[in-house]
Amino acid sequence: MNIHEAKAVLEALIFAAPAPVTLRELAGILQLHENTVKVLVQQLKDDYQAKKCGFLPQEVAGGWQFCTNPQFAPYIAQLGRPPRNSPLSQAALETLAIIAYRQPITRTEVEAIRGVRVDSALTTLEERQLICEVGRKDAAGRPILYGTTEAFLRSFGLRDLKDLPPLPEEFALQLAAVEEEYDN
Amino acid sequence: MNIHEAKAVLEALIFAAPAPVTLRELAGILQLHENTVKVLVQQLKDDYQAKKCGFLPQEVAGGWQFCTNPQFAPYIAQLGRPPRNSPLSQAALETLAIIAYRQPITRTEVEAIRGVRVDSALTTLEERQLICEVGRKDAAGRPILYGTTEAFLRSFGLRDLKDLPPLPEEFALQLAAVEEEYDN
Amino acid sequence: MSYNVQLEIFSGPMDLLLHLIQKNEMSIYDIPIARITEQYLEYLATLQELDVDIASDFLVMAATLIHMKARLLLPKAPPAEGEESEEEELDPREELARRLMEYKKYKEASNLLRALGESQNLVWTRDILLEAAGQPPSQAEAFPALEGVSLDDLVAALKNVLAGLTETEETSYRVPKERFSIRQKMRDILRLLRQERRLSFQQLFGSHRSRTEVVVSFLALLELIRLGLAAARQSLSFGAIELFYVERTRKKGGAGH
Repeated sequence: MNIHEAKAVLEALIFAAPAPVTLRELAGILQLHENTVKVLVQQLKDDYQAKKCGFLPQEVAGGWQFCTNPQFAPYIAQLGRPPRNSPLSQAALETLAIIAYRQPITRTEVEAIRGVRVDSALTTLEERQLICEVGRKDAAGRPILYGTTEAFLRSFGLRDLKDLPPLPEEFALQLAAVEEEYDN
Repeated sequence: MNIHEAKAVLEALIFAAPAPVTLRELAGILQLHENTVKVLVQQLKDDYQAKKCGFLPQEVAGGWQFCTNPQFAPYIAQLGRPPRNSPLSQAALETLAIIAYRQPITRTEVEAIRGVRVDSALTTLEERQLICEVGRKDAAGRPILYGTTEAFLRSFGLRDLKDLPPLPEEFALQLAAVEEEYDN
Repeated sequence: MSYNVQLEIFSGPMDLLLHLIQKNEMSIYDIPIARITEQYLEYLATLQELDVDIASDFLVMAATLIHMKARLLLPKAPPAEGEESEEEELDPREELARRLMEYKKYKEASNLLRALGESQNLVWTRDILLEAAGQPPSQAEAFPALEGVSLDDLVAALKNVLAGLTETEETSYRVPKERFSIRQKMRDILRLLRQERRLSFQQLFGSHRSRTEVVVSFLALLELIRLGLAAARQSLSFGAIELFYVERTRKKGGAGH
């Protein structure tokens, strides 16, 4: 298999995978070294970028997938397909932000931070598969611990949680303070 | 918008559409004449074919969509995705063929050709959304008329019903000959 | 038992008959009825020996063959006086030949379809894959249930519909009592959605004549949304709510019968 063919196969695989596909998986199928695949996929992306295509391979949620070129979003929105992230309510968004930065976290802890009940926000977020139950806290009543999902990473174009923009320091401190107070 | 840009937008639109997208819809979004879009999409397909890409735009079920290049099927199969069409039984396939070529047609008419009850074949085909009720026959009991669906076209890679392979000609001719003889 | 494999090959009596004719290299237009009947019955006897349920359709064909055989064996009665007996002279085998040819045509066509389906199996598209992965099917992905629509919006829309109904129902007496079941309504809505792919709230409830019917429909709709069979979406705030059909993921890819 020459380089051109290998890239075409990678193209087909990334296209056909229903979720982002990892370099390891690609390497396994092509029987190539993972580093080789990494270089090839990067080349593929560069090719697409140079050609100003309608879509291009992107690294997302720990794998690769094709995404449409963001500059064409106004056209794509007209397909009658709503943008992937239809607006979340402010309440849901705040709740999501707290969970994203402080996971794993219980409902009561989120409520302590936001100062309001968050049941419905949690439901929305769970329905949209942005958060999920990741375990139980070792405390009275063994409350559910929430964390963000892979869909969350994909929706926001993040490779992993470390990709989250850092919080302003004073805000982080404030968060920690509320939680501590609550725990005591 | 120059030709290159228009093709990139078309590429993005066909890629992003959840189902085959029609020339009319594409033309509406790009504010171009449908014939222009037709030419551009065909060019896009030719470009992909010339480059021996991993996938390419295909005309199917009255619209366009991206499909992987069949020559890479052995690799893609390793992604562990089940194939599109799980096999149909001979009985279901015969029933489907009769409906496809003779639609709209009632259950009794299908049964007259196959010489066997077809209830369960019809159920299977309806469950798999390959056929659906398309109306009622203006006859005693107003029996259901069946026809094929868009999913049928997509499953079998057909642009429209005219794309169905012609019925074996020799049989049709022989049949005509017999009938003529019969009439004399 | 190797027989069993053989027995399931035939999709019906026409298929079996065609097989016997081809195996014996007979002409469809000149079927030796006695021989074919004999072989056909032999086959059914084998089935019986193997304790296989014989579908009534196979027996109907057996009866037809026996009847034809009898007709061909009987000496032709001289035509009664003054009676034109053209019909009597028709060879009953011609009707059978015509049916066999017709059937054969579609059997061939089904092989063509099978080949088309197989070549499509070498090709993957994005929408199909989303479905295959057990993720929400493409449409559900495009329109997650209740996207941009709060329950409040739905209820407000319902109130709106009910407001339009009040007079007709409550001021008229002797409204014939109709019975609506949620299950039936679910089926109705689903059928409508499957046809139309998308429906406005107004389209769905517009034809409803009574409050009960609206309420039952509404409950049916909520149930469909809960089951993930329908989705509601509001593109603009205060805009019309649209309902979408959500394609079901295939539960079993099992072959038909």
